[in-house]
Amino acid sequence: MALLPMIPELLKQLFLEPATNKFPAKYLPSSITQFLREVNEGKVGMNPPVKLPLRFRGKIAYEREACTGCTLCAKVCPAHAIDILPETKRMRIWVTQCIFCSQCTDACPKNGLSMSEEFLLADEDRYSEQRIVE
Amino acid sequence: MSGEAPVKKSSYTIPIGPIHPALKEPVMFTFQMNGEVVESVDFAPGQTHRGIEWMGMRRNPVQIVHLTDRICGICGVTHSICFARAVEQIMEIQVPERADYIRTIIAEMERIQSHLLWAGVAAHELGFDSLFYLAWRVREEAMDVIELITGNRVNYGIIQVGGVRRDIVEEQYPRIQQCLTYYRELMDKLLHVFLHDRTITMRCRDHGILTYEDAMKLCVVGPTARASGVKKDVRIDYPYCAYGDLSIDIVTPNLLMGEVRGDVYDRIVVRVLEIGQSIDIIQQCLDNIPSGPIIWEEKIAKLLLACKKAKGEAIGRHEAPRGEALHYVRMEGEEAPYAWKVKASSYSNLISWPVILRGEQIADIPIIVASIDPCLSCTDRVAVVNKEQQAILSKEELHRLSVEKTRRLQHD
Amino acid sequence: MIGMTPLTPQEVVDRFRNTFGEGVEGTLIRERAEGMKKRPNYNLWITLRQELLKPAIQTLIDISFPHLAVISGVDIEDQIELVYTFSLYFGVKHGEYLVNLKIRVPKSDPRVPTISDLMPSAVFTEREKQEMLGIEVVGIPDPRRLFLPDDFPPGVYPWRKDEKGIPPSMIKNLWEAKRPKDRPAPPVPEKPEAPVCSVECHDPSEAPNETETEVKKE
Amino acid sequence: MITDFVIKNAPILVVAIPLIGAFLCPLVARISPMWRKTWVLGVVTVTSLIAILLASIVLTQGTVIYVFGASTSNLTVPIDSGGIPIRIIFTVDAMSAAMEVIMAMIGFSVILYSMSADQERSSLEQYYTLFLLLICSVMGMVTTGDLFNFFVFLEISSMASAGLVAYRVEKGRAIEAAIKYFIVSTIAAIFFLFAIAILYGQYNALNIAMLAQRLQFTLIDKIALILIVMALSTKCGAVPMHFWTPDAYSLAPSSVTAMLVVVSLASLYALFRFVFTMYGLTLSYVTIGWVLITLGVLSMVIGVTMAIPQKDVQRLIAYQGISQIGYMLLGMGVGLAVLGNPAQLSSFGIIAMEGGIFHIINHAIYEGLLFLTAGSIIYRIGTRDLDKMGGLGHSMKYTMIFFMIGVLAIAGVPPFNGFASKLLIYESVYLFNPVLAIIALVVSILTLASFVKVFHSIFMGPRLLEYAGVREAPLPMLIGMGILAVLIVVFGFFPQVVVNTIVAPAAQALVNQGGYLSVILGGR
Amino acid sequence: MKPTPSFNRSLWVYHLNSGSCNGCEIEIVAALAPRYDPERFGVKLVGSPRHADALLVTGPVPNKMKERVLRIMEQTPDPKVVICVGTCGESGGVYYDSYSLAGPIDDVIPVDIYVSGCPPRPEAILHGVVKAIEKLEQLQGGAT
Amino acid sequence: MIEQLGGFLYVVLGTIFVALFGIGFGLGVLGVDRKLTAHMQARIGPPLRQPFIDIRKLLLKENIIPENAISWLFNAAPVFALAASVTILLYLPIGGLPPVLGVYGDIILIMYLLTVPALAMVTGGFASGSPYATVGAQREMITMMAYELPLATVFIALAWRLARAGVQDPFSLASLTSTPIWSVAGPLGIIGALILLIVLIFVTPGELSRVPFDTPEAETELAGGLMVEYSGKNLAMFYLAQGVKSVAMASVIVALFLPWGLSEFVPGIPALGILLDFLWYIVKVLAVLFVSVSLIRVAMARFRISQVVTMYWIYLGGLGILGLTLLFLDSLGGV
Ligand code: SF4
Ligand code: SF4
Ligand code: SF4
Ligand code: SF4
Ligand code: SF4
Ligand code: SF4
Ligand code: SF4
Ligand code: SF4
Repeated sequence: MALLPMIPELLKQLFLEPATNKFPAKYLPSSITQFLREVNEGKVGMNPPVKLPLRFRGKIAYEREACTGCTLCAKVCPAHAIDILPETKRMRIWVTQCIFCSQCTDACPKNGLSMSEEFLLADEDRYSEQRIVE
Repeated sequence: MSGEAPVKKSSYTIPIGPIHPALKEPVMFTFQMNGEVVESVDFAPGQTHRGIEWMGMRRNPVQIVHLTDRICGICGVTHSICFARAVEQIMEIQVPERADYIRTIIAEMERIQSHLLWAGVAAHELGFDSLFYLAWRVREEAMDVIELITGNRVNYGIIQVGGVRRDIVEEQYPRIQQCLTYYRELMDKLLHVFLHDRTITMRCRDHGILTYEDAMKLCVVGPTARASGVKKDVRIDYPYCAYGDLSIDIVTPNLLMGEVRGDVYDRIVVRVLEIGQSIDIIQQCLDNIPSGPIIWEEKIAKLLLACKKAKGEAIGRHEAPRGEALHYVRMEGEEAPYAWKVKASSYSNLISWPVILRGEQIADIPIIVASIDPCLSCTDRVAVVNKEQQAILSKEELHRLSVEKTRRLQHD
Repeated sequence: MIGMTPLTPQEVVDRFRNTFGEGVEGTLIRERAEGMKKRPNYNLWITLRQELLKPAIQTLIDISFPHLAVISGVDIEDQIELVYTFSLYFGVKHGEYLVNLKIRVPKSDPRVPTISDLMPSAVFTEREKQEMLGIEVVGIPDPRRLFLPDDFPPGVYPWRKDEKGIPPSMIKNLWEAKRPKDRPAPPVPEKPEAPVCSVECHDPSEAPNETETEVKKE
Repeated sequence: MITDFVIKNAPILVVAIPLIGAFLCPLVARISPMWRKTWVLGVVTVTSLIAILLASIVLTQGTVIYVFGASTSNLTVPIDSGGIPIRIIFTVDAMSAAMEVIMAMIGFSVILYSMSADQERSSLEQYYTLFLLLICSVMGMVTTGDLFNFFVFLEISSMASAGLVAYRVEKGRAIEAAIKYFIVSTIAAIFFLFAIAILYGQYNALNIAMLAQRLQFTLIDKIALILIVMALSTKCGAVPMHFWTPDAYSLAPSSVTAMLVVVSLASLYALFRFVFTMYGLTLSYVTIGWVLITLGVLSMVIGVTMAIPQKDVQRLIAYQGISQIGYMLLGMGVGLAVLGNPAQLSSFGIIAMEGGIFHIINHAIYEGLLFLTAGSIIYRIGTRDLDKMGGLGHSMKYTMIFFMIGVLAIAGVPPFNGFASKLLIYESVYLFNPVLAIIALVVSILTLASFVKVFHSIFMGPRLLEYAGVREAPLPMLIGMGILAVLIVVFGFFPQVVVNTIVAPAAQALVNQGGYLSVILGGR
Repeated sequence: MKPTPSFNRSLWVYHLNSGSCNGCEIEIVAALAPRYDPERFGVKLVGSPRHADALLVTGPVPNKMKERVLRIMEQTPDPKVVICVGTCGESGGVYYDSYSLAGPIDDVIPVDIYVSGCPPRPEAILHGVVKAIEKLEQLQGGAT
Repeated sequence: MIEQLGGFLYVVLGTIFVALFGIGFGLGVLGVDRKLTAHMQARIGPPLRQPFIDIRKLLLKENIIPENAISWLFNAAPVFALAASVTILLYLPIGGLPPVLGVYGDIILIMYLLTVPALAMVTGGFASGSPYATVGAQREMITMMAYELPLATVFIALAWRLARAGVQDPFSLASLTSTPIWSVAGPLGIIGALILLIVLIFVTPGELSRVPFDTPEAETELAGGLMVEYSGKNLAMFYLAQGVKSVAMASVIVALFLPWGLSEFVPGIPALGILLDFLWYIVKVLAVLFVSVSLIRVAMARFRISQVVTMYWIYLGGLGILGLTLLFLDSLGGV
């Protein structure tokens, strides 16, 4: 054991609870589609992800009403994620391009932008509706 | 037949890469082999070039700060600190003291997670998966705290020119403190399992040796240099951020082992000890952190304006987990910097590969390559590639080489 | 090598001035202090005549074997400025200085001697300068390219700001990839005009949107 | 009529037919090459058939004795000679019968093989003549019951083999090797002749049985024994007298090499015959046993270690062969060492000997096969250098399979014949001394490892440009190899049958000195 | 060939770095760590594309890597899924205007699932894998 | 005639049964191994039936034959590997049941049969034409060479000691099982046997190519080594062979060192006895594999190939000889 210091450690661990966070379920449900549907319907609970901290930077949220169209956000955005819509002088944020840096929300003088807690954004279509914020 | 000596090839070449599991990132190695033994090494980086410096010269400093985060995802805060410090010197502004402390705390958190990450990868290269899992399991604690402070696990985006973007508020102290206690208690175990494991010792002791002289001559940095006994650490030699206020010392392997050999094992020693050092630094920072503002100018618009006015050149440095990183920035009164040169830590360390690999066996290549903790995404950032590259040997040729190698193996 | 008598920054600069006299075109000692205790760190900038580069490095070595961090390069009109960044260390805590030796070479004859005989580690960064700035390092032991592939177009040097830089044809705008172009803008409730900016740091029309990039593209 | 004749005269026919065939060969060759081919093939076929017939006779009726010039076989001892057999006799017991069958089969395969392998060579009739002579001589060596006759056959075999080794006369070094071979053989023969002289001088007899009966085991007898052991172990290529084999084997044409294996096995057979039957219990069997064991272990280890760095295929196989000879010596040596201890003999000694004998048979087959496959590769690509080979698996599928079979057999991997005989050795030798068994086991694995590398160098890897046009070996060669391969597999799957019918009687024959004597000397 | 449900529960992934900043790399590796343990779902990291069912591709594909990415794609036996992890592989992200890139990944090889984030949290990567499985389930025509 | 047919049918059915059992149990064992390993590493790990799912998945994947491969050999290798592994099981007693072939296997035969799957893998690796696989194959050969020495020592030592104790036919598993070494050895001998057991336990991971002796398949060095080029059903077959071989190896250890059954505790109820023995056998196999595969695998780093050889030849070989010597001394005093 002196030469293999891991062994006691491992044997101990065998009887301890694993460190795994069981998101979204312990094992794969027999049908994901159904599982997700049932989760949506509230029938079964999904194990939550590891707790998000207060300032977590998730998908961007935009309040069109609050925005004044000053374009500062587009200027500071390091990823070219913010389009200016010249017709309405409002912004469109392509989540697929956004790097979740939160720079625009810092910059916005009107608090029109904020980072939500939503971060499970995997999708088949990178330009799907949920990935365009406007 | 007995009369004529068979023609022996004195050496043969094996190429590794660019995609090879031993490398987290693509790089192309060519080994001149003599039997199982490496004779000389050549490598061609440049597979992950994205032209970051060039892009930076088209963007404003606030954008660049986020770009620097993404020079490399492992030392996320390193390049931001370097860049911000360089720009601050050009603008000749003072960063609030609290911001200096927060920068220090986050940089040390990063060191903890990076060293643990490396330890895990090294264990994996050694085929020691339990240790890999252990390292990565305990690393999550650091990741949680980083996420707590910055809002993201990687690419923190906490640095801004003139300070930091997020404060560490009162409610967060207990959590950070808890993390420090966790690691402090873990240190003994880490030292024990990494340094006293027979298999690890067998694989790492006296392999991949970089002597003190070589380390000096080749100008390697960070743990790679310190493991060879070079007492060099920007944090201690060159006070910046809060490091000038702290009582810390340079970590070299003789602190624990009583001697310096400059081998792979010593590099493990230095890194594990540095985890402990980082805990200590964070504790000192938490205890002494002054109150006050966290950024020179909160209004981004004003900040941008000030940047635009700045003229001059400066160098920002930081001791990244892998060693000194350095940015040279030159501003000429425009939005975008006029010139920007990034010198990342791996850039300095790669050059030691040929030296430490010479004379080693094939099977030791992965761990020795990994022992300098290479990551190339920083080093590669500049090159431009626009045609299909042709450095890679054709598949047939590769096979041929392998066949030749087999022959060699047969005869030794 | 380490453990020499420490010199002050001023003494280092003086050493250069005394040794090279007129050859030193300019010196600057920048002191910067951070943290609460405001311990200073020093950056030394020494501009030299081109031909004094190697003697200057020898001077540094004589003081204490320095660490070569990197060679940076800037394209300034018809010259290329090279900044050799060293750190000079005496084995004293907080006692390291960053020494930047600057030389300029004309683009018409962009040649510098190699310093790899003095500092073996310089090869790497010298190779990079050759391919990035189009200078010629005379006597470099390994003249191959470092990052650029062998078939990179000759005469294109990415860091040049003149016509030898990256031509627009090499640039690809990734963000455009398959992004839908004809999506209608959602309606906005009528609201009073945006207030006029008080700082005037930027002109909204300058924002980095498509207009700007499109100009570059064609 | 003819059958009767054949049955009666089978022992002499197996020797005589190839002999006559050999002498007529040049004449027949005058007619046309086609005739020559048919002639040679016919001769070997007939020889093989008779050998099989003879074996079946021996198995059903017991040892066959053929006395020249006597009307019946039990007249071995002329009435007027005072009990001294002076007639020349051939003794075919189970062991010799078994050897004959195997040799004939291999001879047949090799001839078939060389029909196409060597057809482009010049002076083929000499080649075939020598070849048939060689077959004749090995047959003689295993059947003769008389020391001097044995010497004569030994000499014939030496000359024939030397001639064959030199056959590739276009290469100077082949001649050199031939001369070397010839000199070594001659020295061995001279030793042997000395031994004969010593024995004859003392006991006035040349007949093995006679000698066995009379042997006093004086100092001089011991010297004779040492001379015999030296002579024959040189001939069969055991360490430390192995140095000539690789040279000869690597330079001779492959078909010849395969036959050389047979010659060396015949010598090995003779060695055992003399040691067991002639000296038997009269000698200090434990010492000689240990001598054989030591030679065996040395051969095993040195053979395999020398084989690993070789680059010439045939040379490599030759070294591996030396290593295998070690197994036979080991098995026989253990048997000999416990000869005087009936309990041990019956509990493992006899098994060890069975293993040794079985291994001789198996070895002849797989080693022959390996040489033939190597030959067909050389035939196709024209080089013997392993470094220059590669990728042939793409084009020479069957050769590759045969080679694999040979390799697995030589390495003793089940279910091939080498395993069967080695198993007998392991599982008996350990009782004598466990370390010997461990060494034997490990050497097998080393053999395997070394051959896997060879296999890889020859057949694996991408198709090489220079061998793009290489095709499979011609059909006759494949058939020749196929026969041996089939034998390997059959022996491997039904080792029990072979052991019971051939090997066990053979071992008994060796152990049972008295039995042998009584058959020949008519129960005295 | 139509994948059956057993395909979904044993998704072996090969991780292909095509010029990423390492952020996504380490988050992928972190996703393998005990905290997240995708092996619960039968997800396993393999060392050869031949063994893979899913490719986790990260990074914006520099020109120099393009050919490799294609080759790896080709070496992966069918049926297979390509999961693009990280914003920069999806659309260039912060490297939106570089000249040395051939990407985004979608321009080089077809992508089935995009996982946004720079880098995505390990859970988001797991979610991406789950999404991929969901997509497969729908392809199999079974919502059961 | 009918009897022969019956015997033949028995063998055929038995073979099928054993093959199915071996494959099923083999996969089960792999599942347990993965689960336990995961738990030791503080993970939940896959569900126990994961290997079955993996196999089904692999079976429906495309089977790519690389350009440079010798295709028939490339395809034949996995079949051989699996067939050879199953064959080993035919010679082994499973639980209280006698081996299918009726004859108890010979331990040396089994030792060699164990090399056949490895050989098949090596051949497959060579045939795939990939340089990684080639290097892997060579390493596999070296590893094999290395572990055969201690393995041979253990087997020979045991058989020798039993033979010394007057056991007939000591190489047969039947004798080995009916007279375990513990029952004939004195105190010294028991120590010797324990040492041999340890040696055998360390040989197991080498035999099964698991960490720390998995150099042939070293993921970091060789990108999957021998198997790099395999995909789809061929890979599945290797995977199965691996499972079956694990069972076989564990069964050998069980037969040699832990042969006791439970049936003696329930005299008179043969069915229950057989069932109990069977379950007990499964428990023993799992226990052996836990120690010799799972635990060693998680607790050690991979050896360098040269270290593998030193480890096996010098250290374990030495231990083996020590065990042999102890048994020898024991036999001097005992018999
Ligand atoms: S979060 Fe960052 S990347 Fe995203 S839109 Fe805002 S500024 Fe742009
Ligand atoms: S910065 Fe805020 S107010 Fe200005 S355009 Fe963006 S969202 Fe609107
Ligand atoms: S760490 Fe392991 S999984 Fe990742 S690339 Fe390296 S070898 Fe492959
Ligand atoms: S050395 Fe470079 S690439 Fe590596 S982690 Fe640091 S910054 Fe990133
Ligand atoms: S940012 Fe400045 S100018 Fe713009 S609205 Fe706010 S105060 Fe006015
Ligand atoms: S960005 Fe600049 S110009 Fe625009 S509103 Fe702000 S301060 Fe004014
Ligand atoms: S998405 Fe972001 S974190 Fe991931 S590789 Fe790209 S830049 Fe790095
Ligand atoms: S393990 Fe072998 S193939 Fe892989 S890199 Fe090392 S030498 Fe090359």
